Amino acid sequence: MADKDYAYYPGCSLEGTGSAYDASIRLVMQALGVEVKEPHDWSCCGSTPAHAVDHLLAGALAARNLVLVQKMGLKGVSAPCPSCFSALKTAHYRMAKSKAFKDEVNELLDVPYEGTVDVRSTLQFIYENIGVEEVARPVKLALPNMKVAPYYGCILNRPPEIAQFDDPENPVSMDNLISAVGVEVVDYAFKMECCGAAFGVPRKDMVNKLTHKVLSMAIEAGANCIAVACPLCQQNLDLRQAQVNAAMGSSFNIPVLYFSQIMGLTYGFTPKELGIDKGVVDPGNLIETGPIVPKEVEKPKKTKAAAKEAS
Amino acid sequence: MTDKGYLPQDKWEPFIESLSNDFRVYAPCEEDGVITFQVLEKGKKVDLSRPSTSAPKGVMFPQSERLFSFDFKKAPESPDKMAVELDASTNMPETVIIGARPCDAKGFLTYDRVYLEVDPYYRERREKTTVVGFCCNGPFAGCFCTSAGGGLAEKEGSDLFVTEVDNGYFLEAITEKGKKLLGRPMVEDGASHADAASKKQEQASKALQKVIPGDPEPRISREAFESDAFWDEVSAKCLSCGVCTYLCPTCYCFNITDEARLEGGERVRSWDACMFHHFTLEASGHNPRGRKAMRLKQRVGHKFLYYVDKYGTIACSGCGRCIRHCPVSVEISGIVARLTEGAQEDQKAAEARS
Amino acid sequence: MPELAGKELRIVGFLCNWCSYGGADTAGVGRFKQPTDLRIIRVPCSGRIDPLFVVKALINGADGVLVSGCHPRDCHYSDGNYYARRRLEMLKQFLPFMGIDGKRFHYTWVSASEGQRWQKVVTDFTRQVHGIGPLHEKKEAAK
Amino acid sequence: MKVGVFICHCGNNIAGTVDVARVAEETRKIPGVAYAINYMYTCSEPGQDQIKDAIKKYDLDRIVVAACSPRMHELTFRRTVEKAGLNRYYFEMANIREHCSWIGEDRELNTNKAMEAVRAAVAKVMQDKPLYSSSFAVNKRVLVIGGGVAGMQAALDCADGGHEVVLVEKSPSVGGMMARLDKTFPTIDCSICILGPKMVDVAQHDLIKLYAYSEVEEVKGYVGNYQIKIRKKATYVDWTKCTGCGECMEKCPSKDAYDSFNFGVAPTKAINIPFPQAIPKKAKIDPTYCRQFTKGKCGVCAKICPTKAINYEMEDEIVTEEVGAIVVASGYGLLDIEKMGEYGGGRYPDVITAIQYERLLNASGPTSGHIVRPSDHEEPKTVVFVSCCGSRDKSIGVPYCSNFCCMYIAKQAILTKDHMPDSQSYVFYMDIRSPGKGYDEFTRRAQEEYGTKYIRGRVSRIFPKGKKMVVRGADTLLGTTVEIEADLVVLANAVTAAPGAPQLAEKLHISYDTNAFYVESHPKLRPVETNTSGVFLAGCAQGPKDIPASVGQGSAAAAKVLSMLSKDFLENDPAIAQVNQNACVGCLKCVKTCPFQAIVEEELRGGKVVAKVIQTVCAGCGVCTSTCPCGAIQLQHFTDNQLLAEVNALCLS
Amino acid sequence: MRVINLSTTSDASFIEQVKKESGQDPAECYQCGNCTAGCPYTEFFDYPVSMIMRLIQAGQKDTVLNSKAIWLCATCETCTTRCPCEVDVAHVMDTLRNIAYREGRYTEKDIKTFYEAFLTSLKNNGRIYELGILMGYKAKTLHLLADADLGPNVLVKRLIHFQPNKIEGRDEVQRIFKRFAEKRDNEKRDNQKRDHHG
Amino acid sequence: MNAQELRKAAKEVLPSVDVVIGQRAGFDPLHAEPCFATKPEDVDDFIASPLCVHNLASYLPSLKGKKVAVVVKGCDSRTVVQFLEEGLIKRENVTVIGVPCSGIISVKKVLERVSHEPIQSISFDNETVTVKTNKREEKIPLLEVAPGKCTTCQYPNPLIFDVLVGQKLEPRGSAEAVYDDIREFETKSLEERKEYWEKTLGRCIRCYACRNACPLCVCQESCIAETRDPHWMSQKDDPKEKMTFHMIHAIHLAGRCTECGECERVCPMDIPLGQLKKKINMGMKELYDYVPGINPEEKPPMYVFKVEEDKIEEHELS
Repeated sequence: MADKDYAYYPGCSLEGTGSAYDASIRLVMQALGVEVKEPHDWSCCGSTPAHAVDHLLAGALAARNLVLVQKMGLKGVSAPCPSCFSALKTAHYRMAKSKAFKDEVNELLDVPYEGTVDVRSTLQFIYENIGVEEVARPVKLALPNMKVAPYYGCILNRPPEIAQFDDPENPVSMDNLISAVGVEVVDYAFKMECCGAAFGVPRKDMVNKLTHKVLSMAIEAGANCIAVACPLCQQNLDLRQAQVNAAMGSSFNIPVLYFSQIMGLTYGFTPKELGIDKGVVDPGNLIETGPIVPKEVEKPKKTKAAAKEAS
Repeated sequence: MTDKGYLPQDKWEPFIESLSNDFRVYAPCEEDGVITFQVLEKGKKVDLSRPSTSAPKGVMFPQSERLFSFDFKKAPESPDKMAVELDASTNMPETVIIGARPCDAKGFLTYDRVYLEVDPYYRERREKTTVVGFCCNGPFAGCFCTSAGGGLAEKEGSDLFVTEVDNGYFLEAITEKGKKLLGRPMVEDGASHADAASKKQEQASKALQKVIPGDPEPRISREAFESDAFWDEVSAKCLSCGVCTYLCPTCYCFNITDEARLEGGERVRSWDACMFHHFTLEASGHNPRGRKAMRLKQRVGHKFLYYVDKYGTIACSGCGRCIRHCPVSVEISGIVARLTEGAQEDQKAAEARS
Repeated sequence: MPELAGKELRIVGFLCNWCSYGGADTAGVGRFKQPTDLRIIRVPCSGRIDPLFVVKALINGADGVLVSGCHPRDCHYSDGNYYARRRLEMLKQFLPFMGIDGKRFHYTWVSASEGQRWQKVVTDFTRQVHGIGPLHEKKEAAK
Repeated sequence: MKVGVFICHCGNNIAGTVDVARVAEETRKIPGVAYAINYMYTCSEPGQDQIKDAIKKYDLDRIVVAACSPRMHELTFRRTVEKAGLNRYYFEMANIREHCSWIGEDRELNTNKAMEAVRAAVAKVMQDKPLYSSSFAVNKRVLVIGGGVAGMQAALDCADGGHEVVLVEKSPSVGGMMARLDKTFPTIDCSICILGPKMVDVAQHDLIKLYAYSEVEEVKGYVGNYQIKIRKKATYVDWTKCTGCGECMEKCPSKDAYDSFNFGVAPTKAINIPFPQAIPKKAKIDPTYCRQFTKGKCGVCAKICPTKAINYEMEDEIVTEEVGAIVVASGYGLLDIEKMGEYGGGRYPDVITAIQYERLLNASGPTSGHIVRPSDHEEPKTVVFVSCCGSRDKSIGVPYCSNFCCMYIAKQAILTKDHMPDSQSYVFYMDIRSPGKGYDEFTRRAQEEYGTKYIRGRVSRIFPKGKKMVVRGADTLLGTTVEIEADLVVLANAVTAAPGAPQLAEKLHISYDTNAFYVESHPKLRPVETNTSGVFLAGCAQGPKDIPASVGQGSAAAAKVLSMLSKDFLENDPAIAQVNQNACVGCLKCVKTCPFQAIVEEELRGGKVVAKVIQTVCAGCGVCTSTCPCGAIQLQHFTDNQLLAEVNALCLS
Repeated sequence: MRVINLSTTSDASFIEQVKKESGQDPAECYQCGNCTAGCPYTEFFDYPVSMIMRLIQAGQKDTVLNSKAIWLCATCETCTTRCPCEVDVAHVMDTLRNIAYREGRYTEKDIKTFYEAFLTSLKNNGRIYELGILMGYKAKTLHLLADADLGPNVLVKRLIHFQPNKIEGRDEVQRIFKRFAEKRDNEKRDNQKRDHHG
Repeated sequence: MNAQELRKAAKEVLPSVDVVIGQRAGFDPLHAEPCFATKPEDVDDFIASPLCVHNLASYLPSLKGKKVAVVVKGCDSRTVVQFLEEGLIKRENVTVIGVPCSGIISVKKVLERVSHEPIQSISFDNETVTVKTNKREEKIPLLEVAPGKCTTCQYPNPLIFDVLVGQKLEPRGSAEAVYDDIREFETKSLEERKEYWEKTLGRCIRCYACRNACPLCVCQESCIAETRDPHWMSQKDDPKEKMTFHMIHAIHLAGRCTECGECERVCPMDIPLGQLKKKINMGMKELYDYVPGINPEEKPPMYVFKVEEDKIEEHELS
């Protein structure tokens, strides 16, 4: 099992719109006995706007945070927000691949980045460094009403050379985590199609169309709840659900929870503690908990990579 | 012109330096803990504190020397005809060897008997070289000159003989060549130091006991010498390398090869060693001295029997280098001593009969 | 006959007959211009290259040595280039220890069809050797 | 020594940028060169005559030609000098065209380079030694590996030529991939109808000895004299008794065995005969499914078998065959579609491979020729074909074109319409590659007569939506994304090397490329030969190709075998390793590194151990020579001294 | 449809620039269309991704840099993940956007303004201040009512802070911006000089 | 090391072999020499002390066909293992008497410590050397006058033996430190390295002691330094030829040298020849994870290959 001594980089969204994600992650970590170590005085990773404008700037803004982790002497860092994860990991990857780029980035920094930090999404950290067996251990309650469609979005697993996690075409890590805490998941085809990302503000029209597709595919597959691992996805799918309905003439009313909130519920934390009340679409009776009914343990789905290793 | 000179301590180095202006001077110099005879140049220090690792024989008989060079010449109009141009010119400068030990100096006599008459290359070098011998203060590990007809103060073979005495150096001309050096600047009259020098030389001569019987030289028994078992035993550890012969002041075997390029080349004479397998390897692949026992026997036999048969004296000056530097401590003095025992008994028996 | 003084350095190339020699032919057929310094020795296989040939050439007058064989898995004799790779890599690491710039020796793989790759290898290696300069003191051109 | 040097102008090819007269003039100054001249075309008949005349007139004993690449004309000139009475190895070439005149721009530098090249060649030729071939007897039997159409063709042609043939087929029946096809393009012939008779011929030919369900275990020896170990895999059925009546198959209670003949389209029995036309038509037990093996009891087939052929105790058997030549026709494999995650390969039942579709189309297939969707066994109305599924895809390591997919997709689209007139087929393609005779007309017919809609673009994703599979691709000609809701998706998955191809190549000492296809001696001029003499290639083992090309190669390989076997004795190439037993110290490092096991230990009288080269096995690579620390084993014509002569000529000045 | 005169309009230096800055070789694209097929934004683009790649191959600098597509790409990495030629298409798109930004070509002004508002907030505070971005964006674009419908939900549920969360290392972040700006300015000057001399 | 125990062990082995090779006192107090014991009384001459500098395993291949027992130290045992790896000896013909070793002396270093004064006696006590000359007596820690190989010795105990005499010992220094001298040398510039080797190799007299003492120089009598066919080298006394010879020696030992140090010990000109082979060995370890003379089942790296080499990267041209 991989090392659990990783820093935790929450990122700006988790201080604002995604505060429930942050709260639930911290509670889940607490239940799993993993200490959350936040780098002191972290700054914004640069996110999409930085790399959209200039790669070098994006690299430097992200690398500043990698340097903080480097100072902490930890093996790596996990970021719950895929945008932060991608920014940090891309900076690391491109610096590792090109010395020229590394030198250029380091010229902009006060302290140079040495290239030693392993960057993971917090989802990956929980899935790989903690593992499904451990995750199942603190479960106290069942969520009998919930049928979850896990939604991965775009950059948690893509591009595979950089993300190096799960199967980019058919990710299963979130499915397996949610199954591991005893909650039913449904398979559907749009779990890694883009929801419109940061275009919510400047190009709402695009987000409406794309989000509409995702929501309808999930509902068609029989889901009554969507799990996400991204504050932006949550925003597009939940906060903007009414905008989608208005623009597309639909009448979706499907709650969108962070996977960590679902895990937290089974661990016995209250919806309030987990920030579930901060969601726009009311989950209603879906979050009603019940006693655990033992059932046949389902084998975790295999990712392509894992399958290959096994064979 | 006097035949005795003296150099006070502080003139010794300037004297040698002044020699360098007129001669190519070879002297024992230290480098990385190894003392070898080198051409004296600026920055090199003469080191006489102990015997050199290799003998100065290379001065007279170089490790490899060009005997002549050849060039193929063609006239453009008839490419199928080819002429060979030879160049056998030599260019040997007047040379002085400083600090030859008595054993080194005596070693040259072994060469003289073989080469002086027949080999122009050797002769030219010999004639142009003045050997400055150096009296030993005491023996070192392996030394056995006194058992080889020499001694720590043996002067035979030197042109000029130096004895460290009275805070300076007493110089004794042995030959005319040596005498010439006494006429050089800085050399003072040495008569007043002669007594001290001969006392010193006498002391030195006594410093080493004979380890091989026989006076002045050992004589070995043919019968013992022909025992295969003996050679198998003493050669078992031998590595068949060339340390003994290449460091030896009396070994003189050589090989001749043509080292050619497309347009010409050189005929080269280079040291060879009877301890090497290749030494007697025939083109057919047969080797009359295929085993190392035969080769060690050859080396000892050559020095203490065959050379004696031809020239009446042994071809060894007892410098002990072959013992000191042998990787496996093959001890020629011990081998010879064992071979002479029989000879001694034979002699006794003969005396008793008469 | 020496290389033309001042214009060329002495570079010796050992080429496997089946791939790289053919690759050099292909480059020729394609008229891919190259520096002229390289002199080619044809061998059946890069596995035939004793590292000592490289040593011999470098010690005796070459400023650079290039060895080129078939790409791994493409050896005409199935394994020769694998042995070559191990031996030449060993040499590559050893030369600098003796004070010979490792950049004077390069080994690579060029197939018979890779004329352009060959052109690039020759051009780049020649430039690399020129960048270091001569290894031996040059005698004046004899004629 | 009298060396003659002939410097070729090659018209203006060399003389244009090399001062050939000056090269000749300088060459005449080289010691040992007795004659040097420049001439317009040395390879021409008068050019060659000039060499012969000069050898006589000037008594030359070594010849150098400075001209083009030796890979071009070395053999030509060797014959020339041989005709003039010299040993053919007293000859060297200096390449002053490809390596000089064509690549250098400066006339002075080129001329100088040419002079040095000549100098090195002269230095080497002076070290050359006369070499002579020796001859050895040839075993006239032939081994053919692989009983697909290429292998069968080669076997039949060799056998018809009067030679005994040993045919080894890995699966229980010959026929290969072609036996699985429904129809063949562009004629829409029934595949098994044209192949069946050939299979029967193989079975009935007196000179063909068929080992079905067998594999080559070990190959030893050399051209003309191979010893082959063949593993006959246990079938648990005594084939000498089995009549192929099929009763066992009918009664076998284990019904869910994987049917590899049908690529898993439907299950089969644990004891089965792969298909009705199988040759040999014999049953075999699959022990992973047979209850006798998995549960330890059953024995139904043993009880029912009228000839008592069942033997559960059977074990693999190794037999040895001796042959003189080998034809490798080991066929191809298909890309595992699980590698195409975006197509849901392996996850969605209604996304299948083209060969599976072929079995669905086939009247003797598991659905008796009815096209049905695997998920619900309903007839599909909309079928989408995806070409280049994995082919030309660097990202999954298949950079090449699979050659025949374009054609069989057109065929399958046509057959789909034939089977289901109200269906609609779509084909996603990047390029339509149909360069064969009648091929392009065929793909046009699929579009024009059968209404197949061809969409120029690649498919990006396939996902389920209700009962449909949504195929989302690009139509680059329209310049946008298109989606088709299909009932069935057929993937033209890439052709790959056969599983185990590298291992077989290593047994045979033939080379394979990065994709594990076997490498021919020369892509143009020696397309069915390998670099190991006596081993020939046919069919898709060498690279993807269609049936006529495979059959053609099978015959071509057979022709090569027949021409080789027309001789009673073969001559070896004398440019091989030779041991100087005087110098050899018997460390036997050469034995360890020889890629061909051509060196053995030999004890001389007196007990000295030395290396010995088996002349006929040595291929002349020289690995031994560079391994031997004392230079005792020397590759003739490339000895240390010969190469050193070149090094010295180039370096010492 | 217009006729493109490739002899006069194909800009080789543009192809080189894209190649150099992105580290990707546009020539490797064989126009299979997979990127276009997978791209969730094709329906919004003026030129689909594969055509952007084709336009680069054809050296059509202005068409590419003035396209909306390069601004509408969300870098979801689908194209890169599926490209059979292993071209990092998303990175090429990103690079094009970088070049366009530097050259002052903003075909999708709102998106550019949003990005700048984001980076300004980052530069000022070290972290992102979501309300600040929104306000800054609205002020610049005059889309004063954008997302006003979300207001109650956002505010009631207190998803957005009213105060920026400033970090101690703001200076350090600002230094990154400063050095970055200097570096790009210098490059620009050097380029102009070279152009002038050339 | 205990001579009594060793003699006892050797006497027990002697009846089953033709010869037992040990070491006995040599011509002076500083030297031991190889001793070929065929009779019990020969064994009485055996000594066991830091004077026993010889790698006696070197003699094994030349005694092919005989039953031989040999006394080996840890480092020497690697030679035996390497012989087995290369098939140069048959295990059943060799009886290995292993002796754990805490270090040997370097004759050269001892002499330097006493300014080359003739040695009267030398004795050892708890890794301290006491040297007496006619002028002085010196007590020196053994490792200060031991050859370089002893100071970083990783194999004080024989890796292969049939009889072990004495107690096993701990390795000295870390395994990483073994190549520190090489790494340090490599901090010098190329010019400095070239000059260094031109100077030191310039002393070579081509006596071939290094080669003949080298246990793994299998060619010996067929060495290409002397043959005309093949004609790799001239017989000239030329710096290039000396350089060529020593590079041949080093390259032929690539992945085979067990670092016994005999080449360096026997060199009359004190040329640090072991460094050349050590450098190559360092590469062998880094590239192929191979250390010679450790595992008789392994194959030396120059005679095997991997289709995919893990550590070899394509070299870029600049």
